[in-house]
Amino acid sequence: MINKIVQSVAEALAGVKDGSTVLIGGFGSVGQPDVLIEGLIEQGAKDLVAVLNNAGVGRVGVARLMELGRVRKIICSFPRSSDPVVFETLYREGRIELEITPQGTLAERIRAAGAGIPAFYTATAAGTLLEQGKEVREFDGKRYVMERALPGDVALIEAWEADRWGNLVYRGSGANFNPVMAMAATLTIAQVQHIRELGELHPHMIMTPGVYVNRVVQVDRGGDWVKPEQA
Amino acid sequence: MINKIVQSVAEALAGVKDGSTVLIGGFGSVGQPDVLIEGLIEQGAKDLVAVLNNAGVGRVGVARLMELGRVRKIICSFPRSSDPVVFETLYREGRIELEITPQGTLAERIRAAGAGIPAFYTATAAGTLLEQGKEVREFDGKRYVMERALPGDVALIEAWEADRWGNLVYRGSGANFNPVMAMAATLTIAQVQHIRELGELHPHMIMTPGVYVNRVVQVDRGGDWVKPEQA
Amino acid sequence: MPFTRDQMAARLAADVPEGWCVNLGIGIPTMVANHVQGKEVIFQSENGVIGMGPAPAKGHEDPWLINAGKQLITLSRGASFVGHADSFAMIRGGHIDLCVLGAFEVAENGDLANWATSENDTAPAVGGAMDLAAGAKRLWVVMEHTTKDGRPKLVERCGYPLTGLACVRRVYTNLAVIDVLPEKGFMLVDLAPGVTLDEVRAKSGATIHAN
Amino acid sequence: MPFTRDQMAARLAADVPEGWCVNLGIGIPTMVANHVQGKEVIFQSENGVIGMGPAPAKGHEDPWLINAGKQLITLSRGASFVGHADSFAMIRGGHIDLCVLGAFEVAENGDLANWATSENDTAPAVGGAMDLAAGAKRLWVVMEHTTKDGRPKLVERCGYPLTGLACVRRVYTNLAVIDVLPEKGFMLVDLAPGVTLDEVRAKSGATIHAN
Repeated sequence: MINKIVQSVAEALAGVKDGSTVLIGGFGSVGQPDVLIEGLIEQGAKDLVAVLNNAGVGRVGVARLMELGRVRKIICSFPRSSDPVVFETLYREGRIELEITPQGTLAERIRAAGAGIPAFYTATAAGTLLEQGKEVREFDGKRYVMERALPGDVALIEAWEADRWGNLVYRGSGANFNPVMAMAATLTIAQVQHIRELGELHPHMIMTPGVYVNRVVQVDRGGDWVKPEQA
Repeated sequence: MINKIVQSVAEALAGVKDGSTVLIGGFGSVGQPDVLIEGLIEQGAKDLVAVLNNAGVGRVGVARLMELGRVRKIICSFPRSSDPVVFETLYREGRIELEITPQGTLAERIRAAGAGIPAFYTATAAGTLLEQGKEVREFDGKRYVMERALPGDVALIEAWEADRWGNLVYRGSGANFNPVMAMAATLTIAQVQHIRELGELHPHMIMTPGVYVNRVVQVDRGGDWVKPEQA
Repeated sequence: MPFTRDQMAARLAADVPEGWCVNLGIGIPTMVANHVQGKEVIFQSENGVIGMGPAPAKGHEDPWLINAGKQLITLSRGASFVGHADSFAMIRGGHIDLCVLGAFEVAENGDLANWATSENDTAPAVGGAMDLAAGAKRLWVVMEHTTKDGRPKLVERCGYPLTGLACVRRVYTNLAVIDVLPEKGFMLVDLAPGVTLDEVRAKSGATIHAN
Repeated sequence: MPFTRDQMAARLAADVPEGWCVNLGIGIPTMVANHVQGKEVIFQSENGVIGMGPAPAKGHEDPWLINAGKQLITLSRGASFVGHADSFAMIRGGHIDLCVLGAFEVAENGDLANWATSENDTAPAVGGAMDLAAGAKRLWVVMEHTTKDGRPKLVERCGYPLTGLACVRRVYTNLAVIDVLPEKGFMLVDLAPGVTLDEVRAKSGATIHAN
């Protein structure tokens, strides 16, 4: 029997290696795998490359992981946040590398990694500072930048519901980066609010087929209206 | 008020020009916009480039369109079918051009057109006859083929349900090429079985947002179990 | 009287036709949504929401519904969700009829600078601005006509790092509405009540044409 | 006694571990699904079905449920649907544990020829074969050991146009199970009951190693 559900956060994060590239889902307060990030802090892996949209808020979650010196490099579109104190300090002191990628390019690079595409061209960033160091090429008279796939060793993602195959259903705007990140990592770990029986999830509602998911851990916050802690 | 629902097949196909590239959804008997294809036969546009998975069955639908001499070129992955008589005759007589594209490359080229990507690299077809005439490039020691986006002037697609915004819900294996083709054409026309009130379709069930759809025409076959005529 | 921020948003909203799919940036652009009542406009947000409604009433917030500005939202009837890759496929593939952004500078060739104020900016944050600038069918900017210390934001060439090249089609400021025309540059469309063309020209760093 | 077609499928099915995501080609490969009972295996079909079940009982067909071979199917519990682009992203991105295909020829370097029998084939039909050959984590071929007129299908170099390079990991024929090892070539795993290694070698066009 296929059963991707594990019984603890520690079990979910077992085996994450030093030096891993970690894709971290979520956008704003929604779809954040906050419990898995806390688990990663506990787990101890270091020298990480973190790939996510923002560079952490306050001193919790990803910001805490950075503050502990565990993140060598961050690849994101928007390092600012309502409280980017940890990132900005580390960055000013030269203790963390930063790679800025436009948000759509970030999502597409991750999808490319999941879809077997090593590189693609996009008009985004053509003619700007962010094309520097990248190959530029014209197609039909228009300027494009070549972008490379961005795969992860590990993806930490969040979903609303899962079954034992690892099929995932998202809620509201909670999909965001989670489905593409699930496709693009060797080890995809999902934190979910609800576990359903196999067959209970509607085949057309499953946005991430379990094929992409390796481990599922339930983090039940007790219903529909409880906001994730990191909000 | 936004209302993409038109009242007749003729209205749905109005304005399709000679020389158009027409993306045609469907895979096997499922998700075929058969009534729209009949409508295109009536409508009269010629010198067409047809993009679809197969090259027509028997003497109806796309096969009929070809038999009438209206298709200049076909881009597909699998020109054979259970009864490919029309295509094979035309092809042998040199009266139709054929471009063979691997099925996944076909889908990805259409998606690229819809996603603003002029070209991408894939391992599919690398080292085979189908890489001929294409740029080949190594990434990390592996051979890839560069494939170009494949946009359409018109897309003819099929869905199960629609609302007046043009949001589409597919049934079973009926999505297939329809969602990517909807993204990739200037004029996307959908044939649907059921029209629903705005708000009736579940936001997570809508696979094609109405943003991609220009016209919707209802072709009600009277319920769940009636097989499309082209099956 | 120059336009207030709210009046700038309203002036822009008046030009949005029914049926467009519109992406609004943070700041004054967000306020545009409040002024399209009576017209059915589809608001898209980069984080995968297609068909945003107004802000939620107190006590009716759904914490799983936010926009790209991280604000709580509601859904319109007809709304749908996609993931980030599909959302940006929509943006980058030219399926957004209009994107409205703020700006540091707009140049007469349509160049936009709105993401970094120096090449040496510490950790500049680009977000989805470059994707929207390159991908939307048309881009309108809404911004104050000058900086707080009075320097023009309509310029011959941008001094700040670019977000996108030749992408701005129209600019709405507190003083005027100005088209950006290929080969021609800035062309006055409309003045705010009581504002003169001379004042607009005096406060601009490039030629403002007028018919 | 050489294996029948059904026994070839069963022999292959015995090597599929529980939990794999498997794509089956048309012909003998499709028959593999009948022989994995008792193991939970996820069958994926190129047209976007993930989690196919057995063929439908008479009177319970759903015309909207077909596989890539255009046959009517059912769904397993846990099944889901995606469109063609996402389905092939799954295939090309290396997420299919096993693809099983038929073949015209398999070469000792793992090259596969299964889509066209001549460079001048009128309108050869490739379908998804090249995507599967390039993208699946592993590819096993199931085929008769020789052509109908007795020519070997296991060869030193393919004569027919290639589907994929160095992609076949294992071959199941009516006579034997044979691994395709990098640098080494064909390596016998198993013989069909009553078949000898000499017979396999006599009917092969390349060296068959054995331990």
